[in-house]
Amino acid sequence: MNPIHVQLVNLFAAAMLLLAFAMLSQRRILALIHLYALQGLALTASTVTVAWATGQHHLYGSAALTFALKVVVLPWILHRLIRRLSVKWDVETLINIPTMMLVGIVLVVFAFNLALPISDFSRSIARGTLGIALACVLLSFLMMITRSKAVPQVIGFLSMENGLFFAATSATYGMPMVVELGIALDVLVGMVILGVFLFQIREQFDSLDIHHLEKLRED
Amino acid sequence: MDALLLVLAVPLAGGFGLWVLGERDSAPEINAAFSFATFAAAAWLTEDVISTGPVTGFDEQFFVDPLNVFLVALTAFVGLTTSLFSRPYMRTERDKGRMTPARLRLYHSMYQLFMFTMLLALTTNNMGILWVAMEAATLTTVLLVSVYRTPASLEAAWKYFILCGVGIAQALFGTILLYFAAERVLGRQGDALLWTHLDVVKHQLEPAIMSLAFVFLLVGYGTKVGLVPLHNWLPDAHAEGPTPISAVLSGLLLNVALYCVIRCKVLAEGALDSRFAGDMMMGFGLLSTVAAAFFLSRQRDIKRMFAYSSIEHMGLMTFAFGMGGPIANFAGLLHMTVHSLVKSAIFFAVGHAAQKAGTQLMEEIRGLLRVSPRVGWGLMIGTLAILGMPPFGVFASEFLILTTAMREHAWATPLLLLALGVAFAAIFSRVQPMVFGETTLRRLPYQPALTPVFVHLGLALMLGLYIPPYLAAWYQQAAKLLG
Amino acid sequence: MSATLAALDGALAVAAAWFAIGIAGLAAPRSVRFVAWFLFPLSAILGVVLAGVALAGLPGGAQSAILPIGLPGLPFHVRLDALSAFFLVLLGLAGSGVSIFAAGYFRAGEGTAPGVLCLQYHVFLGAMAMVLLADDAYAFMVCWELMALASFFLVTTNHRIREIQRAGFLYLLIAHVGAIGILLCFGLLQANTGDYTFANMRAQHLAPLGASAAFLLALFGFGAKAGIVPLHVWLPEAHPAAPSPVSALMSGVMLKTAIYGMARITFDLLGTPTWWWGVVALAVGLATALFGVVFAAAQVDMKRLLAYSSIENMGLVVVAFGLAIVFRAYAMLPLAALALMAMLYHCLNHAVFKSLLFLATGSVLHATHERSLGKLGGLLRYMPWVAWTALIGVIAAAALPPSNGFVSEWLLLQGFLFTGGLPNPYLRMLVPIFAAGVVLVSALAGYVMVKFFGVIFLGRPREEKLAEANDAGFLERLGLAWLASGCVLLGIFPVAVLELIDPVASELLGRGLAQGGRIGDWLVLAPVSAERASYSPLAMLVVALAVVGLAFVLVRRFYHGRVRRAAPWDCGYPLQTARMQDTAEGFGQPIRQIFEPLFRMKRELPTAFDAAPRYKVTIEDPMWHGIFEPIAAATEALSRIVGFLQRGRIAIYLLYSFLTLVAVLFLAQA
Amino acid sequence: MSLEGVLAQLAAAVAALVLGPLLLGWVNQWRAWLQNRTAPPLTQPLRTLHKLFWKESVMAHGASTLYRLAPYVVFGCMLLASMIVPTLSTNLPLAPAADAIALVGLFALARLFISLAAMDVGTAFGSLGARREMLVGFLAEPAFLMVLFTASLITNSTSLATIVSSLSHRSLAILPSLAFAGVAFTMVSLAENARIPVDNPATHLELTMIHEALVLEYSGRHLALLEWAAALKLFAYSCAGLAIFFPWGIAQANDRTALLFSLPVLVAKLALGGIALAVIETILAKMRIFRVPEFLASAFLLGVLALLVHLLLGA
Repeated sequence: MNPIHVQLVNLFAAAMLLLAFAMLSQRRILALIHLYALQGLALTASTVTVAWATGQHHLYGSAALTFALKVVVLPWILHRLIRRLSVKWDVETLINIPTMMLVGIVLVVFAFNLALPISDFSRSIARGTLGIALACVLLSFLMMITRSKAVPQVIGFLSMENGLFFAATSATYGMPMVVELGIALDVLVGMVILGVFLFQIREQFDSLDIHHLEKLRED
Repeated sequence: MDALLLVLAVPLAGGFGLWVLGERDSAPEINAAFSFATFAAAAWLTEDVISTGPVTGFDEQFFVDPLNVFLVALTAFVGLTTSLFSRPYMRTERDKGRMTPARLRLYHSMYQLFMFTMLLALTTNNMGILWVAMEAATLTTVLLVSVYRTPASLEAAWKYFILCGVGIAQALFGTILLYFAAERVLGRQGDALLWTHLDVVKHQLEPAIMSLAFVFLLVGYGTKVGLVPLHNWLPDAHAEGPTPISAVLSGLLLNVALYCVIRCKVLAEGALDSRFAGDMMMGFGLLSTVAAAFFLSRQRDIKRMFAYSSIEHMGLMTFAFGMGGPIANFAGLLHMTVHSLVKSAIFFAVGHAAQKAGTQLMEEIRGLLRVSPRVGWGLMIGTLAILGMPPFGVFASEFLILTTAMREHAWATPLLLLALGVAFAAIFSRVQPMVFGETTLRRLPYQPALTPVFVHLGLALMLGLYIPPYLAAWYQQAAKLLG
Repeated sequence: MSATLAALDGALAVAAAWFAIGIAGLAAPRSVRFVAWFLFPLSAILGVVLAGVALAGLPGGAQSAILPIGLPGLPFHVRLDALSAFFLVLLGLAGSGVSIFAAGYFRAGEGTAPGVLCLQYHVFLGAMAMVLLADDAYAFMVCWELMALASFFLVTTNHRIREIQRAGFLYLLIAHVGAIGILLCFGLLQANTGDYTFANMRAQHLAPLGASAAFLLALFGFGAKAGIVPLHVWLPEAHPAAPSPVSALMSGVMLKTAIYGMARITFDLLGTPTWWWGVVALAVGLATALFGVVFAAAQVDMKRLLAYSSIENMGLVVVAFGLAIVFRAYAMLPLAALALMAMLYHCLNHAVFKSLLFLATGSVLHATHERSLGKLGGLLRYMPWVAWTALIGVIAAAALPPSNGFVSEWLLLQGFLFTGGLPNPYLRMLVPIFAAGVVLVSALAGYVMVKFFGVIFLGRPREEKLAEANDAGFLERLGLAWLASGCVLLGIFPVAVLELIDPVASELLGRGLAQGGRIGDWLVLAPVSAERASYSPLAMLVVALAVVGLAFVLVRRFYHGRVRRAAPWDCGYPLQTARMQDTAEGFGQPIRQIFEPLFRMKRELPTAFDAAPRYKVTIEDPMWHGIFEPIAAATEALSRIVGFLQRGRIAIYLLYSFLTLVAVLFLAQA
Repeated sequence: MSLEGVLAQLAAAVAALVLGPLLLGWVNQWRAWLQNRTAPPLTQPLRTLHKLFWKESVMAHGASTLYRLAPYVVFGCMLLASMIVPTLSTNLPLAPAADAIALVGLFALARLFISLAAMDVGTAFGSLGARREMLVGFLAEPAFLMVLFTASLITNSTSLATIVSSLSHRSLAILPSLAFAGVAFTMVSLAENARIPVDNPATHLELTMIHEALVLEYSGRHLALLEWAAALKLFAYSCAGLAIFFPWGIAQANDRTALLFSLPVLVAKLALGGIALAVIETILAKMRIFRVPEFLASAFLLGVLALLVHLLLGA
């Protein structure tokens, strides 16, 4: 196969990781959404590359799906949400950014260590990127932990989904179509439900600060 | 085959049907009718499997073997009884104004869809679909948890959604890795995720990948099982949702999640020649059992308390399946059955009690025996049963688990016994004054539906004293299947 | 053999019939007449039948069967051998008496509906029978816990009273903890064979360490049921809480099932015991006995007093048990048999007289609605039946000749007197101390019983309302008389009884008490040899009666029988009220003084300037504060620590699952 | 049982009935002499009994059947006890019927009845006396039993006849264990028979009396029976003591000549014992009731010590 493709895939992978870090450190909520959209774009791009390189046609389908869902629909929904909920404030994080970066780096190292031994088994051209996918997942996990508002948490959740998809395409050439459809459906429904939720929360607490959601506890 | 189709189609149709019909006075009955149809279909399916052995269908996307057929039957059965219970319960809620017609409509349709997702998860052969179904099960219930729109219920639902969502995401990563491992053996065609195929080739799967995959699957599905320290969503969701939902969450969803875990464990055990998977499950199980026992003794909300008790019992089952071997697996399956029977029965009784008291705070519920003896006895007997008092089935399974543990992991036995003792003291010291003593409660407009309670307890009692041979044979096959 | 087969079937049939009666009670939950005049007498008859059947089965060898219920791998095994037969006899005799009394006792409107009560009561009986018959761990545990459960519901019959709820909870909790101990014990006994039938456990030979652990676990588990210090705390709470027939059944029979369990495991399943087990049992037993009797002397509630006296008696039984172990360990079989006989005989006696006394308190309770000794008195005039039968029970409980209580004490002391032959010098030193302790205990028991009987039945009524007290009804009298006659007969014909129960010893020890089939001749009890010791209650009784009668006749003959009634003299003190009699507290005073360290006392002494001086003393059980409260506190603290896992912050929760993931991944790597 | 056995038994009974009161009189005489008083005649107790029998018995209104029964029971027990203890001969038909333990049991039975009877009338002093009597009893009984155990460990038997015969056969040597036991026995018998220093038989001072408080309400024949029983008790105790510590002179089985001599020997031994008792009662002062437990506890411990000494030294 063509080394160009490998390089391209690795490039997109790097872009995804970079975006993940950017999201981790991003304070502004609108910017977060844009970053998320970009990550989706990178994901689509890498998927397309893989499809193109390997002629796995069903990957085009999943790429289209990804594009539709993660670059168009979800960001749009999020936009509408925050406009309707009029939340444009800065997102303060629970621990300060540099520390988070450091932790993030440690995570990346850890993820690479985990992925290294098994990625050799992959026949995929994108085998090197499994570690990056795992890193993305862990980073978005970290982001969910450290954000104290509802919307950023949701975004973190979604970018975790991105990481998973990236893993699916990089490690294996995508999951079976029926599974991918199911997953996409779930994500979509989940997004809708989340929207409903955010409204409910909003009307209850007239704020989306999840500090309000700490009543149920053992005392 | 047709039975399988029915089992899946009926609740799906029910879900949409009830949504389309909208809220009407007969909706609870329709709901019950659909549940009954599902149960009938499940019975038919069971009958098929007993007579003709395992069934697969829709080019192997679905299959039913002794392991999941009894879970299907159990799920359909508890679903039916719960729908029966929820008739008077929900009517009372409506009269209290806690349920608007819109919410009732949501409740009924989602109830059916929830049943569908669980049955789908149980019957599917495709690990990917399994994941999809589990995620869908979360999505269908999350709105039911928050259906009262109280701050507490919203918070509970939010946590439920986020924590389980994240958990499930990890499970997806695990599934991807599983597929990654599988396609090297089975090739790229779609059946690389079919459990039956994987089961055949499990010994060739790459250990390094499988161990990683199993970790993600365990942590992922384990979140839904409610293993400590992944359990935090569980007490909130159980306590704040409507009681029928607590009953099915505790009695069924946790089972299904555990079912996913053990399916994965079978593959992992096959691929790894170490006891890694089993030990992991034992560790989580033990931790959950002990921690939950100590959580129990601080509870004031009754549904919350029994939610923790569910964590404890799930831990016990996980421990049992972790040990593996015919007896332990048998015990685990038996425990699954009796736990979901008894626990849902308890939630039924608790629901009525809480409605009478108008609160879920235990110190405000007193003297149930005075105001309605049957609820009181139901709660008392159910509690004693769940605490492992003979002659109920819970004791039988706990006896088997403990004795096996004594044999193979003697060190764990004292911990388990400690946990059981603490749990006993904690739960019983709270339930007894609720049942006994003078009362402050009042009567309810609708006659509580207690038949389900006593049917469940009766079955649990029977399982403690006498396990019908075909059921025993069934458990044994399933146990063998789990290795 | 056929006799035994019949016996086993019969016993099972009776147990089944009891369960059936219980169910039948639900048919008419509210009708007292149906339950009282039909079901309870029926179960009394069944009790007699059971006793007869088991007695027939005693001499024959063991006979076992398998029931079609239970776990797939482990169906219920049942087995009737001499040991279980003996305890079945005990159950039948005491049970029938209690049941017939209960028929007259239970009234409507007292707590649980009669039908439900009937169910619980008969499940209790049936479960006890099954415990004695069970021959595998699962069946045993099921019946054991079922027994505890049924009795718990009976204890909480009158559950509107807070104390009774607390008592019930305490009872069930400790029973459960004990059950856990027993389960662990079985786990050790099956020695990793995974086969939980007793037959297999018999076949196993455990390593000394394992065997000792198993023994200690059994002592703990069954001790919790038998009320061994410090696990006795539930007993003085639960017995007073329960309706009197239930207290009678619990104290009279249920405690014995614990002894049965100890004997079964130690002599039957474990094989040859080690000598220091015996020492442990002796020490624990003596401590229990002393503790029980001292606290009994200090009680002011008649049922609590009896409860503590039960603790004392169980202590004595355990002492005998320990002695038997010591002798068995040194293969001194005749003496082991002697001690074992003492143990069994005392179980039988205690079953009879303690049930009798509890029933008597029941009648008093019904007649006066009063449990506090300070408000009773002089009932001998108003309820002669109860009083005189109770007197028999009191004499037995005080272990005085010619009652049955004396026989077992006599046997026990005989056992102690022949320890000179023990090879172990320390034991030779130790055992006489125990003997002294036992003697002290039984003497104190006399003190307690005088207090019990004197304060309740003698003197002048301390309250006016007592004058309206009526004697027990017909059925109650029947029950009382049945048990009282039991006390007398067991006391007068020890030889016959011992020869009947001798097979137990020959089964457990391989050698009975009887040499050449006889234990002394028909009249004189001489367990070892006529020169060493002999006792003939019948002869004593006859002579004593002759002397008394003769004295009576002669006095009348030579002098006169004139009697003049007058006000009591009392050293000529002019003003005498019933309140000037010695109170229960007063009776307890010397004991409190002598054994002060044992008590946890709160005294309120009036000052010299008190307008209305009142002296108040409350005594509490030190074990409670010393052992149980710390445990509770520890649990509380632990749960508080665990509670920190659930602090409500979703971020923290996510962190948990994140860390878990990372940790498990690390493990997976390693 | 042989004819002479029966005869010996009857003789023992008669001897007890007569000698008991006489012993009491004898002790009183000596006490009087030792205290420089003119003594009552030896037969004074018998006369008192006779007088009491003639008097009608006055009974409190509340008194029940138990109250009337008790004196006979107590009397019966005491007579039986003094028939069991080998006084003249060891060849007693009743010997196998009751051994040392049964003897103690008999005393306890009598104590139970007398205490209950005292409580029956429901007077302050009656119940007070009952409590004190039981207090003394539950401490004295074990001590007495310990003494008997020492003897029976030495002789490997608890049957009194065997004890006596085997003790009388051994050569005259002071056994340390028996010495301890002797002291313990003395203390116990002082307490049990309501003698100084535990109780003063001559007092009616309300707050100190024990025995007198028990029989306070009795009069006439019932009182007579009780007093006689008390005398029998003293006799039985003395004989038991003598039989254990000075067993010589008691006739063995089918030894007719010895049977003839045994009575004078017994009388002599009793006379000496009575004097000793009188001396003790004269030189000791009565102790406060609260001190009694300590006194008896030490007696109990001495008994246990005797037991241990025997096991330790084998003697």
